[in-house]
Amino acid sequence: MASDVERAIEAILMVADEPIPPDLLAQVLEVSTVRVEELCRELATRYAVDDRGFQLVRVAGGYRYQSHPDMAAYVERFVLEGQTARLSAAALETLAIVAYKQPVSRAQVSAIRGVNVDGVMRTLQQRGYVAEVGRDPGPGQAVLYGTTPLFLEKLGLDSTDQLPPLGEFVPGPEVVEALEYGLRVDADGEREEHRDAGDTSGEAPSAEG
Amino acid sequence: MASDVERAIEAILMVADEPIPPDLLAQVLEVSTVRVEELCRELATRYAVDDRGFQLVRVAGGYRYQSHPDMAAYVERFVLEGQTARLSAAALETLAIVAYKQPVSRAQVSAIRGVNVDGVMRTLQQRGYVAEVGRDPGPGQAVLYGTTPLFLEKLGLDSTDQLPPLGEFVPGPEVVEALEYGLRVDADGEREEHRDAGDTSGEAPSAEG
Amino acid sequence: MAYEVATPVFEGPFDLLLHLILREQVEIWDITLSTIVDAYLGELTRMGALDLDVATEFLLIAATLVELKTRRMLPGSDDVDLDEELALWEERDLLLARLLECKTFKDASAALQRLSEAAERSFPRRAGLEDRFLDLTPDLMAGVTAEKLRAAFLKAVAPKPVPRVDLDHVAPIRASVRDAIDELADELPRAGRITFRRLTADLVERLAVIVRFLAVLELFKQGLVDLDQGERFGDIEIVWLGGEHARLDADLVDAYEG
Repeated sequence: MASDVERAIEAILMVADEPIPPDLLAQVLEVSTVRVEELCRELATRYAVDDRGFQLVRVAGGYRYQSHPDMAAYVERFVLEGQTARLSAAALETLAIVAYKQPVSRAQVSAIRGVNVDGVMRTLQQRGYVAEVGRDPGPGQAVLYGTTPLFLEKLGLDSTDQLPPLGEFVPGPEVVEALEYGLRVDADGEREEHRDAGDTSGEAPSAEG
Repeated sequence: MASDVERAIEAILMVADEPIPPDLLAQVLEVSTVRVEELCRELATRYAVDDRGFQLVRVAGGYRYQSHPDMAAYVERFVLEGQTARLSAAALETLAIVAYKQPVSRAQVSAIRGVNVDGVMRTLQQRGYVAEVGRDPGPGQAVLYGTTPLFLEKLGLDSTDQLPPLGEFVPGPEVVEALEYGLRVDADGEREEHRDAGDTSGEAPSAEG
Repeated sequence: MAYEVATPVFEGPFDLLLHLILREQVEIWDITLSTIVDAYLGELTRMGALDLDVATEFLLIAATLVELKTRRMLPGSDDVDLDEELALWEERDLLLARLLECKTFKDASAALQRLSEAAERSFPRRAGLEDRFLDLTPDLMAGVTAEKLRAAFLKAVAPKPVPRVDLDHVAPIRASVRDAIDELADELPRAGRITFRRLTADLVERLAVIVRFLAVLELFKQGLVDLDQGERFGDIEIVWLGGEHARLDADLVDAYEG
């Protein structure tokens, strides 16, 4: 019978998308770091004994699940055959915002899309289409992102100046202002949704981009 | 002893970032879809029997790993980002109409709710629960909407077939009766209405008048 | 932005009507016309920033209700137009059907909410590919053109909520049948006999006229006024029957709370 702490470790590591340091686990689970490490070792052994297709490993100062190296051939085939998917609509929109608004912070992109974009931004960074290009000089010192030479290469462009002009479809500053006003005073549900975008000051995108 | 196919399924699902359809797994692993489904069920049972802190579930037409619901309290602290805001009652009702009536036009949804739903529909689209799925072939060529795989994921359903049948929610006879009574036009009510005015009967014209 | 604040404010006219008929522990046959109309007016007033579409819907439903209600309150007459009568029944059936449909989806949405709450207790694994496999992934930007990128951007920045129309300069409607009755009870004993047209001559808002009409009907029901209409659509003469000092507040309050 698995203990609750053990099960909690499994649950947390299953949804984490980066290695979780044992002391963080210890803090959340209110047990000692030593105990966490002990339990993680036990779990890793258990998965090995049970001959699972995944492993619990310690990397980069933390624990994470990963596919078993024995299964690499299948995973590779899955990646090659399966992921025929192009950029998702969400990823494309996010990429477009970074392209037209760069340099831009993650919070600003979130504010425009109205949803959290952390996962998508990470993917775009991983693919090398987007990279950190600096920091906001303002108080928050937010990381600013821009597109990469690889991105331009994929589009067959020499520079971002060659991106197609946006024309008159971009809402003017008054619309953006009204929009932000709307976000601020809207009904409960809406406010919730945009709350995490609200803490970034100066998120009003300038009309000229 | 776990079979290679079983282990490969575990490995692949561990690196996936969305539910993976069984036929894709079947294609990559060169076994039948039926076999994949069988193995996935077995794995899910195994994790449950072993009392793991995670689950293998079928949702939105595919398989995925997720944390065990029992562990929600621990996991929540690790997934601050990406957590979806609650939907307002208005949004939920609109979503329910789209889910059961799809494909459905915005005007049809409005007609049912008795209020303009443009704003709510936009919110639902932005959050990815609802998408355009076609156009009405009729004269107006109205855009038709339906629910998305993300909607199914949000509800933990495999497909819209799993929605509880709408018939379950049709108001019972007592509600119909109450409504009918509340909206009655006939003379029955008149008698009731005028009863308390009886002390001034001299002046009040009689109901038959 | 559509008017969509959740409870205790109502989300739409159907919502409110369902509430009035089903949820209030009020014997429905005792709901007075003024209760219903006041509830609708109250909602309209509460919609601080008035959404015209919603307000219109509220008024439409309120109008249908008023029609049903007045039909019930006024003495039946022999020369009732059969077509009109049928039309009214049709309207009622339509309203009933819409209410039932609305209620069905309301309950369905509650079921979806429960499903979603259960599902929310589990969090999906979204870790994605390990670094060692990243190089394998095919070119995700294949097929993405500059034009598509532009289209995606425009879609992303398209105004989401509709900019709010500033209606602060529009005076909120502050009419309630109850207030109108109080006014009339003050005014009518002095006038004794007056036509409806004269009684409402100084009212600019159509809604205020309607409210006053409803108040007159309510007084008629109470037996405090007599009504006389020479011809269809002709002016209505109102005769005060309540005596000079008929302070009817108590009676009326009772009627409202009924």
